[in-house]
Amino acid sequence: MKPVLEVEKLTKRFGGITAVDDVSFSVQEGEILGIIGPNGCGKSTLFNCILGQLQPSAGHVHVDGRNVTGSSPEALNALGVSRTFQLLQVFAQLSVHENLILAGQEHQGTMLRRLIGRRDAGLADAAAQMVRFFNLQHLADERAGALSFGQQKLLDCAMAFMSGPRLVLLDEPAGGVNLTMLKHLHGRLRAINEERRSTFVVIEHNMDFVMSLCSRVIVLAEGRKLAEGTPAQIRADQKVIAAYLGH
Amino acid sequence: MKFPRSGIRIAAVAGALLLAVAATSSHAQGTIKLINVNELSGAGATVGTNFKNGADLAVADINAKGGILGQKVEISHYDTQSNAGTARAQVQKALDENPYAILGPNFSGLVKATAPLVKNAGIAQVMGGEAGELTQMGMPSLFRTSFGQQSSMPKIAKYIADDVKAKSVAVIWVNNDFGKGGRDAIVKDFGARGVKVVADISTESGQADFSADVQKIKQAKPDAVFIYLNEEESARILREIKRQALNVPLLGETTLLSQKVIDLAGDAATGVKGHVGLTTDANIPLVQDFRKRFVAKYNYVPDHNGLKGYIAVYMIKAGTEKIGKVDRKGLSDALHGLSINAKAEPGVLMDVSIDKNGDIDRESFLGEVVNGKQVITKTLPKLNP
Amino acid sequence: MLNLVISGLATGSIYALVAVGFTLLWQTSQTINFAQGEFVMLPAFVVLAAMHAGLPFPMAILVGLVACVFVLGILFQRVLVAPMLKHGVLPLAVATMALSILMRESVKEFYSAEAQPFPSLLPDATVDVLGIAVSLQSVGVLVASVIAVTALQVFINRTSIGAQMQATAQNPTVARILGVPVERMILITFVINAVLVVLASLLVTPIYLAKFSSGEILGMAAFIAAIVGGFNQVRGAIAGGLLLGVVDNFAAAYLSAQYRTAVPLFILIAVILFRPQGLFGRSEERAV
Amino acid sequence: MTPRARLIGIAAAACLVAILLFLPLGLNTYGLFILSMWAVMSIAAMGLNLTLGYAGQVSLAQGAFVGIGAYTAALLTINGYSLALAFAAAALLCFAVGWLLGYPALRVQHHYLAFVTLAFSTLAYLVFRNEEWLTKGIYGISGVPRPAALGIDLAKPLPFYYFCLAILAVVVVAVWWLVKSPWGRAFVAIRENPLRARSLGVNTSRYTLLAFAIGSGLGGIAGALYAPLVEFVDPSPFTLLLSLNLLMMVIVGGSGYFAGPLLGAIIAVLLPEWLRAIQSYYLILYALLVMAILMWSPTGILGIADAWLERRRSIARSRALAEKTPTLASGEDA
Repeated sequence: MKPVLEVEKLTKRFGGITAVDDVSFSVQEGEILGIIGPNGCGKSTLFNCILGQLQPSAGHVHVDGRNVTGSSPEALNALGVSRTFQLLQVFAQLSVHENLILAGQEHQGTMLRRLIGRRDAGLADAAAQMVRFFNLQHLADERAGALSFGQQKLLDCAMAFMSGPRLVLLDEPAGGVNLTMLKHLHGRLRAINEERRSTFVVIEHNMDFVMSLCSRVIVLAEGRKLAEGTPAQIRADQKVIAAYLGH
Repeated sequence: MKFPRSGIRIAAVAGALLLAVAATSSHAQGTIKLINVNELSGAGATVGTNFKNGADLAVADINAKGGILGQKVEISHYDTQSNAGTARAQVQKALDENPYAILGPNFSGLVKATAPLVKNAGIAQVMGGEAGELTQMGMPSLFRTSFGQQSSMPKIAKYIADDVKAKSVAVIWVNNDFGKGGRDAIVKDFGARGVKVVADISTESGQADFSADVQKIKQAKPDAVFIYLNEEESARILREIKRQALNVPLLGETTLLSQKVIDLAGDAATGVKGHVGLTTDANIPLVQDFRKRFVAKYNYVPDHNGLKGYIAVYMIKAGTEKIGKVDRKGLSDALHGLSINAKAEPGVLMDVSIDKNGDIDRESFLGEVVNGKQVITKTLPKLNP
Repeated sequence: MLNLVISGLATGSIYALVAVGFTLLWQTSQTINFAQGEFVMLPAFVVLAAMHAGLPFPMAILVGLVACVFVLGILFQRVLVAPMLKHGVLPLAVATMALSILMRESVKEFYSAEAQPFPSLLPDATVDVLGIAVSLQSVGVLVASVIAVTALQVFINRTSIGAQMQATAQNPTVARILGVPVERMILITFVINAVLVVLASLLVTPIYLAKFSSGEILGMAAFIAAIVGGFNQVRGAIAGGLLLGVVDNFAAAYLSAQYRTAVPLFILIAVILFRPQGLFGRSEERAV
Repeated sequence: MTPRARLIGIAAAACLVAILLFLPLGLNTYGLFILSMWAVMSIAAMGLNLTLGYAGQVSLAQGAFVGIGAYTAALLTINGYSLALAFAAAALLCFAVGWLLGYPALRVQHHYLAFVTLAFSTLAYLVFRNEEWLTKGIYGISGVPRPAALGIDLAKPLPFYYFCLAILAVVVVAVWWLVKSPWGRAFVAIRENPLRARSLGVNTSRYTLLAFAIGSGLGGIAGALYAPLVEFVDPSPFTLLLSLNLLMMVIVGGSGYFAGPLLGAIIAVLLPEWLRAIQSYYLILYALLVMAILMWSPTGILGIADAWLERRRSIARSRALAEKTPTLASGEDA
């Protein structure tokens, strides 16, 4: 079976600095892959290269066997690749409900249909469902900007799933979120993964979150892949421990 | 209670609309009501303000002597903002107030835009536009206060061809309706007289730097230069011509020889010659008296637009007195073919006759700038004495 | 030919003076001042009014300078700019448009709608430059502008206040952390702009005459010069101003006079498309 | 929106429509002209609001598009083509030019679009003035007819006012439909956060161009209405000044609010009439007023109303939240 995402010898240099150095990995359908590493290890740069926000200096990215190296974010999204953001990136002026519809509308019908067709692009029910799923229903008509930080994070995640993506890249979903909310998020991600067989790649600082959510974990250090394995293997890996402690 | 945003917004629009419209209602009239719709702001502000002040002075004079046929004259001024849409709106507004006659505008384009409205209202419009075509549009309501370019340009073309004896000429003009109209008229006349236009230079209204333009004139080596610009620009180009030591006869029409240009250009204006249609520099006692009183009241020397505004009101007075009653629909007919003698009606300053198209005819002058003053060298008779 | 270059440079140096002020305001406080042209128009009228009141010319200039630094520098920054700054570029830009109307109309109503002659600091004579007669005023304008701009550059690059201003321009947040009195630096920029426009006014008005509407064209020219040269660079604005003056002259002489004003605009569009940081600017360093 | 709130909204809209329909019956010709002009400027400002307020692209060329529309309509109707065709041609031409002009917006950061459109605005004026073979140059095109539409003679001011109102109504409904459609949502997304929009599959280039082109097309429609209203088209109204005025209308009324341009056009078109009572000082007062409004509320007049409502709401919301927040998603965290 072909992997959903395959990253091949990806390298990104900024001037003389190599932020991502020859990193390769692949993600199978239904898998949750965690990527961890100390600050400045190149996690975000790696993400941005995969997602077309930065042009990689070398290497390739394949989605479902198709070469998408350097494709634009919207082209990747059209292929079923969705993402969340480390910092809050919801549309503050739109309501929660509208944010969700926006997140899915470009996958519905043609440009023309989106103009003269239904105002909600046929997504009202899906959005309502998503709102319930993430337990945001009492806030559905609020402006997203009026939500708390944790609620906005939830919304951000919910938006990533509106288009029914094959692959979701989550950029520090747990960052700055309190414990109750974290548990909730964890449960929801697990549930989606099981129900829809969605594939996730998660960048995270929070070790507990990653170790309990992911089936496989990659450790980056100074732009290179340091280790790869199940959470248990990673926990026991001396190189990893050294990298974290020695930092 | 919870107000919806959209409700508040729409209510705001509705409220503002009501408020604004309520304020546009007109008020009643009693005396002879004149409305001057003119360029009081925007590109034509200087022109329109002169006209306005001239008209105000005339109204004050007339009222001081008992008004027209015993009725007091009342004048209001509406601003066209030098913009056709606004001009039309203001003329419309003026007409809604049932004035006795409309004065202005001065920009030919705005006259063209507004004349059909006044024509439909059936009253007279005494304006300051000089474009030749204005009196060819079949507007029986339209009257000039000065020569149209179709009358003035042949005079200056004849002068350049016969007296200056120029075989080739450079024409430099300001690219607005005033300048373009004059340029088109004189180029046609030059063609008819066999004078070759070797440089045809358009400039911008408000242009500050004329070095390139003068350079171009120099390269064309004309026998004479005809300058048709507004006052400040006239002054600037005269200075630039002096600086670049261009030694050819400089000729102009009215504006170029005005005192304002002479004051602004200094000795760069010396030797400039041309045709002067209407000028406060004319050595005519009535004109000089007008000028003195204008300066006393407004603290600056008016240009010919000040004269136009003044004379416009007196033309209306003369027309009305000819009918013998205040008859707004009859005024246009009365003005057509009317000759006004300055002895009988000093307010027109010079004898003037109005033809069936609304064009006017009167004496005009050839002048020259000598020692910082305009000197009249020759008085040209009326076209149709 | 040379004549065109020299007179173009003289005109361009005025554009440069005004454009520099424009650029300074943008750099330190993200103010797009649509009233910049009127800022040049006003000082001449203040000087004229002072002379009208009986002051001798040098005294009138002093009065004009003080009054304009206060009104166009301090008052403008304190009353209009400072409260609106935090709301973004656009409302403030529109407010300066309104300000330009206010200034134009006020001068027209309270002073005169007529053009006024303005006394010159220099005699109305010509000097010989490479065999070409060039007016002393043009040379004076050029020299005065160069001196002013050089002095400004020295001030910005060599003094500690200049360094603090640069820090403010590059990153106000960091500058504040580093202890730079950002508010005062912004105010100083506005005062410098006021001094520059007063200077421009004194230089340009004897040649171009004082008129309420004269700011429109000058302001637009300076605006275009600032963009062409690089919106975020003082030396870019200078080069842009000079370039514009020369190009305008050449366009009028060798291309269509009817379309002379179009030439700078084509340059503007080309610069934006192919070198958006401006001919002499550095690329924008603000984070998204 | 609660049913009751919706009712108030509908009632307010009905009042507005009633005022617009019946007010003119008591008005003189001039009042009708001014109201018609208000409708024209409202359409142009709504177009700009779409570009600027919704999609966040600063355009200083809206006045030029009104000019292009006016010239298109004048030239067509004077040569005997129907008004309907003139409207279609004006809108399409402006749409196409706007689309092309929008390309620089994709290449450069957003305030540069303002500069490109500023240059375009002045260039358009020069073309209007200089290309005499087409536009009759500085003299302008006079005698632009007011043709009949749907068999109704529009020559008199009152029918023409209702015609303007009808066009405005069509535009209002169309724009309302647009901003509430997925397209409108995408416009707002581009304004708020283009990066995030792209990651959601929003083709920002295409939507940006569309927003700009549609806004320009509305400018064209306004122009097509201007020409028969004034019955005269010359270059002088279509200088950069008109673009700046339209920008002022949108910002002062409230950029990004649906009704903002309608209100802004009232301020710009009708208010000066009211201020004429104070004679030549009216422009001074107008300028002071605009500055005062913007200093009080940089989001325009509707921003004032909105801030007031927002305060009321946030009080109500915090009260409501305290009552019904369930255990999980409250998350009022760090």
